[in-house]
Amino acid sequence: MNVLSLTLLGVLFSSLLTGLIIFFLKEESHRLRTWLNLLGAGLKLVLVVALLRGIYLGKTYAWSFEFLPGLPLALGADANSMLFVTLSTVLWFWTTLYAVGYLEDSPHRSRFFGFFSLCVTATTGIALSANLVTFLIFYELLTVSTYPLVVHRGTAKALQGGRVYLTYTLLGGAILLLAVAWLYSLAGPVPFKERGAIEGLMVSHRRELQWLFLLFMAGIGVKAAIVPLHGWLPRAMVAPAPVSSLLHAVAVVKAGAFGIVRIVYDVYGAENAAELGVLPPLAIAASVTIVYGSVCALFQDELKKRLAFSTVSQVSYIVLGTAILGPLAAIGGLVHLVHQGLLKITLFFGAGNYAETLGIHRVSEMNGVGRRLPLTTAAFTVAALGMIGVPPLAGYVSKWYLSKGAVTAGDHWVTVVLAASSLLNAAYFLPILYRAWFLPPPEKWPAEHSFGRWETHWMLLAAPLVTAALVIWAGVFAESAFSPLAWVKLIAAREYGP
Amino acid sequence: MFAIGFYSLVVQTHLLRRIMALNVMGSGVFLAFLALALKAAAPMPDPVPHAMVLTGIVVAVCATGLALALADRVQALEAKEETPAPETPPPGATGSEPEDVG
Amino acid sequence: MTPAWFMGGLILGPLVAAALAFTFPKRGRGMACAAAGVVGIAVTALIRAVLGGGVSSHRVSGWGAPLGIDLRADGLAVLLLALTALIAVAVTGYAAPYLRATDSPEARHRERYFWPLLLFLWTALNALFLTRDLFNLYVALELLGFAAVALVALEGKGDALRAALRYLFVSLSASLFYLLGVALVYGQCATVDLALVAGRAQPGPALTVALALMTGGLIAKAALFPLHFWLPPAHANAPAPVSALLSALVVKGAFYLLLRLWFEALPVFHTPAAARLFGMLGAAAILWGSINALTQSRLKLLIAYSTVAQLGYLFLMFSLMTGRDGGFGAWCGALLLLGARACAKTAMFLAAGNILRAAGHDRINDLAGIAQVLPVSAFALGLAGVSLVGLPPSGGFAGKWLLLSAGLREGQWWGGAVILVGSLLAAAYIMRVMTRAFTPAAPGTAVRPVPPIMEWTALALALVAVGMGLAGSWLAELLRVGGPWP
Amino acid sequence: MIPQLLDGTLVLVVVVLAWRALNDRDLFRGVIEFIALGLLLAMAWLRLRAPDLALAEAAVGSGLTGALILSALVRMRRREQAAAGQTAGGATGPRGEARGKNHSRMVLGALSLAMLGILAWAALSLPAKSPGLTAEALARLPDSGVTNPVTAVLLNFRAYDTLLEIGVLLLAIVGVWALRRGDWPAADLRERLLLLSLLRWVLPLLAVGAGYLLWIGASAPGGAFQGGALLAGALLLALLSGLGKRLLWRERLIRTGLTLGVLVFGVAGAVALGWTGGLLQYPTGQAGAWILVIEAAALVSIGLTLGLLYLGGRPEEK
Repeated sequence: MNVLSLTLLGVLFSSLLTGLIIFFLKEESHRLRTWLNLLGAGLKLVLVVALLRGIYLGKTYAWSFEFLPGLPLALGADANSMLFVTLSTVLWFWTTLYAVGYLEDSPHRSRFFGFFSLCVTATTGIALSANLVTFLIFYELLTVSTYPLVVHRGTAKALQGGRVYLTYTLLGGAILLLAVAWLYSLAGPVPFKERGAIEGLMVSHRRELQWLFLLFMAGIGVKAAIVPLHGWLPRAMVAPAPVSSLLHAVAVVKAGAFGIVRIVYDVYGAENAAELGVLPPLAIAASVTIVYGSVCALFQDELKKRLAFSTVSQVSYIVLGTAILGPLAAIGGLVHLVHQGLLKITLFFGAGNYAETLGIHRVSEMNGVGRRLPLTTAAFTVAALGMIGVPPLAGYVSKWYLSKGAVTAGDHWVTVVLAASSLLNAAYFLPILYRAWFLPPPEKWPAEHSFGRWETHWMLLAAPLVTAALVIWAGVFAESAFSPLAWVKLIAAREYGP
Repeated sequence: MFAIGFYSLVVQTHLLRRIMALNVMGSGVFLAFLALALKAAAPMPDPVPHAMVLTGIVVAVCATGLALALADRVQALEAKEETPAPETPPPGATGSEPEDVG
Repeated sequence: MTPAWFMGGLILGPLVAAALAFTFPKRGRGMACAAAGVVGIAVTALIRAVLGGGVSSHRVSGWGAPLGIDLRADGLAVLLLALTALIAVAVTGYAAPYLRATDSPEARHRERYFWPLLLFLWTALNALFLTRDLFNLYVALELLGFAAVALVALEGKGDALRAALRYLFVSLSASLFYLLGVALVYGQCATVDLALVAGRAQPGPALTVALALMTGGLIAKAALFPLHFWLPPAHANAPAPVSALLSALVVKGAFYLLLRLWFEALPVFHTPAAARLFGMLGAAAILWGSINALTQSRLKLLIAYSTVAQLGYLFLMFSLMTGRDGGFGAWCGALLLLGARACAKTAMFLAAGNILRAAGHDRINDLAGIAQVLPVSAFALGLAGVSLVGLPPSGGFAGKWLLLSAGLREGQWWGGAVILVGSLLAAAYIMRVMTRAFTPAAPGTAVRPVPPIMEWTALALALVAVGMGLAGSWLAELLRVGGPWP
Repeated sequence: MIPQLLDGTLVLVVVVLAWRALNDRDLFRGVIEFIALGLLLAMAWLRLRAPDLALAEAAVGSGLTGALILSALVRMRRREQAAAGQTAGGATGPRGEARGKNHSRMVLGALSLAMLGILAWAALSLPAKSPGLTAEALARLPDSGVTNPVTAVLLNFRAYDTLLEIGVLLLAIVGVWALRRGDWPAADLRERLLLLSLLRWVLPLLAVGAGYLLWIGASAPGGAFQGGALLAGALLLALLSGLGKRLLWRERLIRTGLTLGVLVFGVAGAVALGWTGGLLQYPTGQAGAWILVIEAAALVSIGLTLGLLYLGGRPEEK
């Protein structure tokens, strides 16, 4: 056990241990819990930065442990993992801050933050998994640790939402388990490797591999909310706002999308997958999801529900990018993994602020919120415009690479899908912005709280502002050396390079 | 005998009969052991099955004792359930008075 | 100190403690603690001996088979001994406050007799796991059965008594079936030692019938579908710590014996047809038990039916033991599953006992608010559920994984499908309970306090069940010692 | 010729009696037939050259078991009558067997017959002559400390079985005590002087007899179990006459007596472990003495246990 693998484990344990300690804290020890939370999040951030630096300097990080005979639990840090782990760590830090402010005075906070930490542990684990079995383990752990968060409020609606969530994800998990076990029986534990790890089976087990791909997509597609497996996501938005952020931007949906990326690039290998002919169906499913999600979003009055359907649609951009052969589309898909996270978390923070400060839950109640909560609404606006794909914001970068990639690959119909989706995005976001800024506010807000100096609690305000700033940075400085795009280009070059 | 015992065990409903049936089954098994012991060619029957049967007999009587005690409790309970709230405990049912617990 | 000392301690420790606990009824708990100490040391030492020096055997009275009786501690035996010790210790810790719930004559009576019976049960299990002699196993089985029945009856209520009587009838007739089988084996092989029988066995009518008789008896004791009918009432009506012991250990004792019979004494009979029969019964048990668990209205009955289902997984292993690695994967999987489920089941029954104590009932539909009153118990229930469903990193997952991959490797798709469906059904019934438990309580629900140790014991076992997955490799290494493969 | 004829008749009578005992319409007669069956079985054991077992069967299998069942029957009958008297309708009589049950009876009967056939098939396939373990047992007999091979098996070769078995005995009494309070005699028969004086003679005789059986068990049929059964008989007499009342009121004493067998056996096992390094492995040359001590303790426990099993429950507890 050397320093390198310790760093790797440290990334996991920084949140695992804090989570476990928090479980046993008394409900009243608010200050201690907050400090522990932030300490864990901060420590994780520091460790991830160290990890990034190490990889930049050419070090390899790996740790493994024989979990069962012939079945190693392996962690590692490759370019793909770093993309996801950095995203989730950064966003987690701000989500934690936001959650502390959001949940002030609500009951069962120790339970909440305990599971919150476990949830991010699982996400980091997914990111750092070096083989398929480890991925599966953390993937299921994520399911288990998010369920209590979804039902946290304990209302009948929350319980119902939680039940739907668990039904979908456990079914998906079972399918994934079957797929992993099947592949294991053919090829062992399947370490993640650029360009795939199943080269040897391509000829002998062609048919099996095709079936397996279907199983993998069905299993992981639940979390990635690919239509028709998306049903849980809109219902799970009954959870508190920080949880929604977590579900939509940091952890669950992202884990699904990341899983698909892993399967296509590092288990099958993009070229092998294309050779098996499994990518076009995936691209079609993703396109259907993109359009369907957007159309549904159009008809939601409840703000969080509209955002949820928007997620259904947006996450499939990542899947789409993965399903189209060629480096450009890959770049578009992967970079959207980061961009969608930044955008969506900002939107959910904004929605949470509206609900918490003014008691607004519906789009139709949002008239004039821009005057009451100008900073929040500004952040919300940036994110919404980014989603639509207005240059030079983050969403624009993703969409540009995607359509370029599609054209290069010869899939011209994809550009139509993208254009339609952008139009639909505009159709469901712009009215909100219009209401917020240009319509007069009502006499009285549904349930207004006052937080003194700022328009709302400072923790609730800081998080969306920072993430909105990141949205602008990721778009404007996309071509700089330290942007998500630069990193993604590196990954694509390895996958498709000579 | 094993077969008779088993048949009676599953057919009979009375608890005592079932307990006796178990004993008869047991005797059948012991008989088998002893018949085996006779097959030894040596000057005397094989002592090992004999010892086993002795053990078996003792275990059987223990089982009978336990089963009877349990059957008695169950029967007392059923008698009580069929008798709507007796004001005075029925004579002879000393083993199962309300104060007799456990 | 030789392994003989440890084996002696494992048997004589609880036996003498049981006798003393009966002689001095007020010292019952002390005796149990003393026995726990002796057994704890002996088991630890025995594990070390087995890991260090391989299988250790001992000839009781110095004669050795076939005339005498041999004891043998291999990986499988010490694993189960350790599991028994763990659960018995937990139950001891739990039972002390449980039995002193009220200061009534009933409670005092129960406390007087619980301890000796518990210690007898423990003796019987230890004896069962160590001995290599088929007839000695019969005596150990009877010891086990009597103790279990008496413990069920200790509850003293009508349902419990009736269930205990039914259990006793099943147990006794099953023992007689087994004993008749032993007689036939002796007649054919002139020995009742497992290893010697294996050497002298030739397929023929006598041994076939013998094995059928013994298997029939043991299946009834292990409550494999369709001979499971006695289990749910007995387990659901017994006092909580007793239910835990029965569900976690007693039925597993019979299963252990089946393993010894089929894989060590008479492996010649482990034909594909027999394997398939067991597999089918196992699969039926999984589905039947799970579906029944789903429809129960009482928590303890639900857990009991879930035990029926879990036993099915163990028997599924019989049909998967044909692999290239000699079935080691499936073997490990089933035993890991056994261990994890035993801990999970104990945790669940103990948590159910807490709920029963606090709320005065265990109707699933009226569990609202339990998570607020008994957060630790609810948490234990949830964690145990995680292991039961087989979500990672629990021991349940590790076991399920091994079974599943063994099934897929052998091309036994239906086995894999049943395992998956079974775990989804398990998820469904666990979710049903958890959803109720997390519903906020209606105002004005009165609850009785539960001593913290009762809650934490349940949680500790649930944590062991979950954590067992991480020790999978170590356990596999242990299981490899003296197992029935090259 | 005549012995074969006798054996044949015995087998026939045993089978018929077994059927009658379990299926007689009158339960009481069934129990009596059951006891008779036990006695006949004892004879059968004698014919099978198992005198140790014949003794045990007559005393334990037939006598004690019969007494147990009979007293349970009487108790249940009385309770049924009491209940019937109270409900004034006799609703508690034996429930009429439904017609539909005949069907399942047939199936089960066929099943049992099939089982019989299979068992017979298996039994016939066994080797006609099997050496068993006689040769081994006899070869080791000189080292076992006793000359009766059955006792040697019980207390030396397979002493571990017997240890557990004594455990079963104790467990049985614990279980029964846990279940119910016994019908401990309250009546004092001191008035009946004649009976009393008779008992004063008989009881010591029985106790001596038990001791004798134990002693002789080393070399001839007999031993702790047979002796224990005799002791149990003595105890029962004492209890029923009220003589044993004072003795039995001392609960601690009874409990100690009941556990004596397990304790001495267990401690002996442990001491042997320390002495020779083997569980229950007696030091060379001293086996006879060890066995005698263990058997003596077991005798007390067996006698007490069997006797108290008859009472079917625990005494008054403080």
